[in-house]
Amino acid sequence: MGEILTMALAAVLINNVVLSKFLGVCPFLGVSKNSKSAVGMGLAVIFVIFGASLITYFLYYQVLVKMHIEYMQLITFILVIAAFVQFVEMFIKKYSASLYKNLGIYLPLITTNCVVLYVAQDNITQGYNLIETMTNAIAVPLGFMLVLYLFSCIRERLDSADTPESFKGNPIALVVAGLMALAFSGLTGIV
Amino acid sequence: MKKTLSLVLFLGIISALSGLCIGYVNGITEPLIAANELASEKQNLELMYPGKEFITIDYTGDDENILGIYEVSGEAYIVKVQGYGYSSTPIVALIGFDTEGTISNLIILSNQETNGYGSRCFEEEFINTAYIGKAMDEDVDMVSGATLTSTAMQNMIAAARNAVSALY
Amino acid sequence: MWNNFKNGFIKENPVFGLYLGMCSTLALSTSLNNAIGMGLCVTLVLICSNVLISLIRKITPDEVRIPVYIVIIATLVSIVEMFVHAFMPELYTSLGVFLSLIVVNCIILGRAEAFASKNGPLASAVDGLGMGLGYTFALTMISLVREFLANMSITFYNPFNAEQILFSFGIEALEPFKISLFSSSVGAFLTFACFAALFAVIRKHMNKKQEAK
Amino acid sequence: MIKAIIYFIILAVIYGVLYYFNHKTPKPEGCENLRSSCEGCNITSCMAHPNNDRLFKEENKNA
Repeated sequence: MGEILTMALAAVLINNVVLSKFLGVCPFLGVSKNSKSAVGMGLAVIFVIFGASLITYFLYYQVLVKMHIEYMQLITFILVIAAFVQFVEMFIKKYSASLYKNLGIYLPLITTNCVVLYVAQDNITQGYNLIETMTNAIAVPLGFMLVLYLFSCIRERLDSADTPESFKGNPIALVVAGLMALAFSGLTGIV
Repeated sequence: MKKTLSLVLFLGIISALSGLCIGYVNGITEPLIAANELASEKQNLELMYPGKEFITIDYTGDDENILGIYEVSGEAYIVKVQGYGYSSTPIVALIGFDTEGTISNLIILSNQETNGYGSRCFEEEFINTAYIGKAMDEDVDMVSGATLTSTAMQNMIAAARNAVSALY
Repeated sequence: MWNNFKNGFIKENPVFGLYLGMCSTLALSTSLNNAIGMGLCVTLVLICSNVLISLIRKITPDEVRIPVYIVIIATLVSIVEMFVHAFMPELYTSLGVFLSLIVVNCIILGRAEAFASKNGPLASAVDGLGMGLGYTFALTMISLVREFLANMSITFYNPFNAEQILFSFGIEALEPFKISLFSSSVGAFLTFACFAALFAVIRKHMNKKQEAK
Repeated sequence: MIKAIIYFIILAVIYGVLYYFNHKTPKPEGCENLRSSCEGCNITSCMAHPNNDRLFKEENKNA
């Protein structure tokens, strides 16, 4: 149990996907204009990563390994993720309009979010078992959501700040991200 | 219905072609990749025991940190072992044991420990005095100010000793 | 066509102008070798996918357009990954997971949708080459700054044989002033931000000149 | 090899069918005009891109 907690904490804070692994920077800059959409995007990402990780885990060990076609890994994973996103979108379109209102618009963006593919691949390359896979699949996107939320709160204030003309918009946001990475790197070594 | 069928057919043809290409390329590259991996591992082993023959031994224990064991034709064993220090990326090392189980050789293959702190454990001078020449039951030295890295090294050596002692 | 090609570099540079494919740009700009290797892999995939998609644009049913693109791109990336693994093992290790993440690099799907699905194969190939080289150019610029500040030297080795150093440049007098921060994620974000701001200025200048005409 | 191809066809077709049916499923009431606030990239053809009014309207006309 302790190991699992350590692993989760490390994935959220120390090896944060955005700040130390540079994954998911596009939605990080794109969907961080206000904190409400940051939370929506974060939740959708957690859900998709968890589902996609479980499916790819079983597909890899039960189908790919048994049929000796491990080299199809990448193409399997990307198709599974894309299909899963379509399925989820269709499902919530049909059965829950309110959920669709809050999360639906972020779903199409997730197919090309590299965090999803990264987590699915990472579970296999690190040789995680089922429990570790599940922990990883929750902790990594949780770290993504945490940083996305903090970042959006900073950005809401940044609008009223006096920024040099050429730094307006994305460049200053990247400087802020750099400073956040500096702050997060101070947490190295706590686990 | 007819339209759905034609869509499925189109996608099916495209993916069949893709599958064919991937399978074909894999057929070409797979042996090359395997050969490369063996060659790079051999290169590291050569650093420790130049000009010797190496045999790969199957590791039957359940320690996840043992990455591989090699025999140097009758005179030594080499254990490839990993351990976690300060960084979340593991330290990977090759540890050579002579016939008595004394550490005769040690090289660090990769590490991401902090420069100037943990990295002091990997300086050649330190490796030569602290690790090399220690018998099976002797403790290895620590570096003050680099507790996590030193402990990781201790654990790695203990794991390697454990794996090797089963072979004697 | 030449204009398309030129646009990829400065005005519509996929990285600094459109903010596409930032993940790999930030992560792989630590050294010149990574930058050029990754840039060329992306360019290759981009050209091939653009040409293939443009060739089948007339027979592709509109409803399953995106799935077809994804299948084609994923296949190309798998093939490139296998070749790099076989022939350039050093590069494969240092690019790591980012090589397979080319699949989800927005540049490739973006160009397929915006350009290749509407234009002929030759124009698409040129567009792919321009965009790919624009990406490589951006990656190289950032990596030069970062590698120099972090090591006070720049080395470039032969990707097919890691022991053969093709090019190396360093200033020994500056050795004590290494800023290792630039090899970490903080340096990546800050360098990128400065380049993005610089390109914003250049773009503005160019637009003004055009208006004056 | 044959196994790989068959497996891949099945996978791709599942995805294609899901994609097709998802796009045929109408959006629930009150959600026809949802816009994400994504401004991350400038893929002008992406449905989620806010500058993309024209494409958005077309999509809604078809639905």
